[in-house]
Amino acid sequence: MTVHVRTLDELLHAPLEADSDLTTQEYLVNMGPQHPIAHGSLRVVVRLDGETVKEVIPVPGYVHRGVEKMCEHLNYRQVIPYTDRLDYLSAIMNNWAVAKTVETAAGIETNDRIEVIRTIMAELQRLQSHALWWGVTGMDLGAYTAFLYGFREREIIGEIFEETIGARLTMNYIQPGGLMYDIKPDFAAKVKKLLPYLKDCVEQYETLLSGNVIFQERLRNVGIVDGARAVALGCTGPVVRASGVPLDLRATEPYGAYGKVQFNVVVGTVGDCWDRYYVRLEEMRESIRIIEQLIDGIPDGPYSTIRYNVELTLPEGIHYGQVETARGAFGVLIVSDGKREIPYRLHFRSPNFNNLWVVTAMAPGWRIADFISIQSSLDLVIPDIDR
Amino acid sequence: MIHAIKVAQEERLFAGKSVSVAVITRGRPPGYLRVAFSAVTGLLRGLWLTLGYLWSPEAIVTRQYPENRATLQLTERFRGNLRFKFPNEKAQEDHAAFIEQLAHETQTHAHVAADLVREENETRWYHNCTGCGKCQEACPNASIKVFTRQGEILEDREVDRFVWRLDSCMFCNACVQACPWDAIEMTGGFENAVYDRRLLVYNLNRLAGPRINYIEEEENPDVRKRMVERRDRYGGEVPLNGFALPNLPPVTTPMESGSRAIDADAQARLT
Amino acid sequence: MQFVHTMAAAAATNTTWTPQTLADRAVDSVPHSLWLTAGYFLLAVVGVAALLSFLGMALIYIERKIAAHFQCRLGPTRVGPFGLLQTLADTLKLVFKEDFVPPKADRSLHMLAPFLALLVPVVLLALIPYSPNVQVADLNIGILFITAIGGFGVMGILIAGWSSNNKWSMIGAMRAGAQIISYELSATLALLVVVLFSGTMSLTGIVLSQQEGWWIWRGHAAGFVAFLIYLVASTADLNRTPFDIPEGESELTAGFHTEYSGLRFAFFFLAEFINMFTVSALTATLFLGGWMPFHVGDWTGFNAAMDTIPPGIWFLAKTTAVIFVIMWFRWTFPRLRVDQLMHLEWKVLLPLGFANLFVAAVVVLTELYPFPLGK
Amino acid sequence: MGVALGKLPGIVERFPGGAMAITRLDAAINLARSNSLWPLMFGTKCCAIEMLMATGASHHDLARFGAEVARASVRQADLMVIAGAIVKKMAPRMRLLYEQMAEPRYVIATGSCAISGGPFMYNSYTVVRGADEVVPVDVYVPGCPPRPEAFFWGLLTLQRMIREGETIREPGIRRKPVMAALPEDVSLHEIRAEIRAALANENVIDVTQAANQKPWARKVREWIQRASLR
Amino acid sequence: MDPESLLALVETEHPSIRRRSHADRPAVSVPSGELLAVMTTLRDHADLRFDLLLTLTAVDFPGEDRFELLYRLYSTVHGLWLIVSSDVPRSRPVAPSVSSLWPIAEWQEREAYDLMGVLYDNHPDLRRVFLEDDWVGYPLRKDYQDEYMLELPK
Repeated sequence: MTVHVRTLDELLHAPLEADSDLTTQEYLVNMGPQHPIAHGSLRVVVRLDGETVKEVIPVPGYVHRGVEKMCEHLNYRQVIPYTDRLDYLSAIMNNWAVAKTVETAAGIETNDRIEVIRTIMAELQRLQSHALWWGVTGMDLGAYTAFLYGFREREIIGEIFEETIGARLTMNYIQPGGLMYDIKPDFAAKVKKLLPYLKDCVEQYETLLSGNVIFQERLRNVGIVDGARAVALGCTGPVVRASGVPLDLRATEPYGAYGKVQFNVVVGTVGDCWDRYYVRLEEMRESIRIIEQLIDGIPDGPYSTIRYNVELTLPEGIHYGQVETARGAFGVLIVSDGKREIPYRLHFRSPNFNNLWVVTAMAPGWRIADFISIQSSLDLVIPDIDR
Repeated sequence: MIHAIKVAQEERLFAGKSVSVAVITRGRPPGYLRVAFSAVTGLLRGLWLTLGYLWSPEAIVTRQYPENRATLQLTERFRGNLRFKFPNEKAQEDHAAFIEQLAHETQTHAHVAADLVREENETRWYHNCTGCGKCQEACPNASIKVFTRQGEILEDREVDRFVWRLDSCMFCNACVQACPWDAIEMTGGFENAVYDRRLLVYNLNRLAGPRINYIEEEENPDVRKRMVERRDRYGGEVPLNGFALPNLPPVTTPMESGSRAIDADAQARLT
Repeated sequence: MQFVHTMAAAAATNTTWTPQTLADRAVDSVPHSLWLTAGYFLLAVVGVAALLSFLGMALIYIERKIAAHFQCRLGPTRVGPFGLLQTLADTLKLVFKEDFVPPKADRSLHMLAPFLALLVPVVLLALIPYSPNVQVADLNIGILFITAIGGFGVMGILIAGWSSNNKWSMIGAMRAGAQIISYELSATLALLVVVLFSGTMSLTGIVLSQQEGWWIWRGHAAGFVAFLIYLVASTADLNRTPFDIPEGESELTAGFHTEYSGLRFAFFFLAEFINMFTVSALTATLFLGGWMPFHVGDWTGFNAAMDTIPPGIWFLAKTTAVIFVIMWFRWTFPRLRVDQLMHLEWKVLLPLGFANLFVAAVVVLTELYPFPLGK
Repeated sequence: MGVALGKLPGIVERFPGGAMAITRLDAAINLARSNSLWPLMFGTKCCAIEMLMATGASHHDLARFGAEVARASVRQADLMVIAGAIVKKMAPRMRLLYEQMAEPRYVIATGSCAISGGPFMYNSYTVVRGADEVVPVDVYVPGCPPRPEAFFWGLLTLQRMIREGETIREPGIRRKPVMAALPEDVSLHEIRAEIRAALANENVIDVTQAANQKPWARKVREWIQRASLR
Repeated sequence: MDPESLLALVETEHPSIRRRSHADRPAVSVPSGELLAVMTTLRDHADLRFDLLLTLTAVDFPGEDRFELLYRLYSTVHGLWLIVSSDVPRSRPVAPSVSSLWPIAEWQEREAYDLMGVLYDNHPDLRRVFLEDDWVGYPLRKDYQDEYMLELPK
């Protein structure tokens, strides 16, 4: 039995189909690694016939840093800052995934205060991430002003993070057994002041882009994927929810304070780019709703149940924990040998890596411009794909 | 909105659970005229929104950085720069009047006088660090290297040089959290741009010596003076002195005066 | 410049002249010395170049500031007072930047294309009546000339895209070709409506025909619809958002000018903005009464007050208003897809344009026109 | 160099007062260049959000410096902001982008990853330890990621270098100041004269030569050659 | 369905599997020869319907000369969890591809091949995903050597 291993060159230098009737030929173009739609450095080789996309070959790996290998040399606390640098727009939620895994495995208890603060922070980050995504989608489709409005809201939410956490992007906030800092006394008041503003912003987003006929035409019925296929392609998060599958870990396996609050899992019906767009807008409203329910009654208690310098050793075995980030299920799989305080093997289940490949099913048959809509509707963060 | 968007709440059985979902549905496509009408109104509403921002200068949120340097306040927790805590520093800073007087007496500018005072007053640089190395252990990527030495008075080891690599620091705050002595802190300084990256590796401590309380317990000023030794920002085992830290080219002409001799031993310790 | 002024004076006095009289007058009006002629020519070239670059830089500065204020920010502030010298710095930098021709590009065409792109809007500038006495050439076939030359503008882009030997440039150029040629049709149909109303193809004639009221409202619905069609079609001709698919950044990196750097890129940049000025000036001339002041029927006092404002200012104000609208579009709307662009042209604008032309013809035939404004 | 600049100094300096004119021209050109730095849209990682997007956003507004004209095309960009980790797979591509930029081109490395490999300096099998192994870097802006303000400071630092740096007499020879600014809380005595002396020799760089000495330059040449042979 | 009855159900379908200890969720160990058959059952059985392959990865045990392949399955129909593990020898790391069952496995397996060097039989497009094709070695293996890599000083 031999297994044939291919190379990219082999794939790209396969003969291109020439239409015999007309003197046209298909051609390959590289979208990336340096291309505005790459949103970082993802290379997508697109086989085109005129303007029509025939085939899409994503070639990730231009920011593959080997984090999983590095984590085999780091203890569990030191792993957390590295999760910031995967999906940096969901840094707090990624931290939470590691913290949750370690807490469950090592049997560390947390208290209500910690869980409520974690939930509020995670939802704020989801809002921030979606605002940023909204802006970037606008920019991808040519509406540059939308980009700046999205970033304005990101910055305003970011001020709260800066005040509480002291970082703007790479948070390293949620620690095993608690938080890095307690919240400031005026935290709740500031967040409460922010929420009506954010609601107003979502309405503005509706006016500026959702209500725009050009924007709607760019997204509607483009890149349809049905629920079963999306699940089989490993999609999670808004991508799979837009196809009508209410797969949301916050609701199906409640963690943190999600069990205590009322919120809806937003699902679409068609599974096109428009649904993916609108699911995120609705999720912003749901996030605001979740924060509204929690912000008034943050319980008292310590912000960390264990000391920082305590050694964390996990029992032998496989430990897995996952959270719902802004882009889907982020999971941490730790294989521990039970002896050392570093993992034997650590694997990140990244939502973006699994969401990426759905483009190969969505894009063929559409134009280059639709490929742009499709890729921005997936909301990919490239370092999370590559890890 | 051209096609009506409806968001309806319902309960749905999913993964063996009842999940409350908000389903986004769209209405039937309306007729041609209605589409044309709502397309035009949609475009106009967008234009109206942006025009509103154009006419309202109060909506401008720009903070003009280099112009607002004097008033720029970062939050107290902001992680922009690692620095030593110098408990005596504040008291020394308050001696502005003294400095002014000194400047007047020595006929120099105030900042020269301030430098003179700083040179003289080593008490300003007394620190909390014991050189225990917890921060070094906590650092995920070895951005901190604490060199210790045998103390003059103390039997324990005390900090000699606290080398921090700003060029590789990831500002995760682990060192500050791990420090049992509250000796280091993250501050909001961010104006660290350089032309040569070797300038980003430097000593955080200004004095090699024991923790502040050991020095201040000592009554005899001569002994006090002997307990500590000056350390420069770029003196010692930092790359400017001819060392190669991992992946950091050494300066071809190493500093000669005012710095300690380079020993191969120290180089080995670093790499 | 004297040459230009004489031409303008000639244009004002005599509106029916042929290229022959043009040449005669040109020869008459300058001293009969070859050196002096060359000197004047050089002076004119330098003057026009300075004027054009000033115009381009001013427009770029305005665009940057307006965009910034749309987006809740300040725009250039640090170079000169209010950042006024920002575009000057940009220009100087671009002039002294390395001028690069890709090794496998068609060298001569690659170097020629930016000049071709700039040529068309500059030629069209000569036709515009800025003020009663300021116009370089008032051709009696002005509208025809505009459509003929305007269609030529796409050549620069096509050549640029083809000669760069870059796939993105090529796609961009092809898109631009398809787009500009399609939208020229609608633009022309809109122009024809004005020609029908005013009964002349001379631009000065068209301005003078709007003495009673501007075509945008005096032409009934037809005039207004033609104005809208012309605005949309000319925005498309300019390759500006929402029709900027030839250089759509997120799709084609920089479209047809991907491989251009330094001065040649600056020429494309300049061409875009001069083109925008030309198109806006034409819109103002054809639909908004050119340099005519704003009059309202019987309000003699108001009308007299309006007359005190010089016609040049009126012209500039109207042009600026149109430029603002085009910029406003850009900073609000997303970009269309290439097939939607074609759909808009061939299935919406073109039928509308034809219908509109028909309506205009009916209006003219049944002498619903002209009706005095305000009565 | 730019249009008609190659031989300009040689010609002008023959005339009386020519040298002065060239010096003035130099100052004007450098002023223009320093105030018109159009960045290349090139970011690999987290820093890209802060450096290229947040700085351009309304709260910080890169446009104030005239640098909001972010170009997607390499040819039209002046400034390459290396924001994020450079891995071995990306390094040749980044090198290629650098070589495709038109002169004069400037490089800012922002964030720990781009300066030294940062968080991924040890135990990572792909990360290049410092963008300066690939392209010559003019200014380093440390942080992880740096604040947008820190990037502005870096930009001001670069502007200072450009104003003092290059002349049209010797295009490509760049003089870097030794210190960008005196670090806070540090007296002049500590930034010793020796540092200045030690670095002064190294801070005059022939950009083109320095570029060719980088380890990845050869690899890129081979790579391009291989690609063009196909 | 509780974990016990889930495991019992899988065991009755495929007696060759063994239950696996040291795992946070119900886990079974499958001989690599039967992996595809077991996976087909897990996906298609009306009471199981594991339709989401959350993670697919491999763990290197050089001391025991084996790679452990880990599949983590989730059923969006019944809300069930299952970990499937399978050992392949390190000297001949060939495993059947499950990409015919879950399309996403195509890329997850490519990742495992790229970083760990596990070869998947009947894979439609087995090639490196992150690293370049001329990369030597499989970096996530415990014995991977790289002359450029620096060890973290401790």
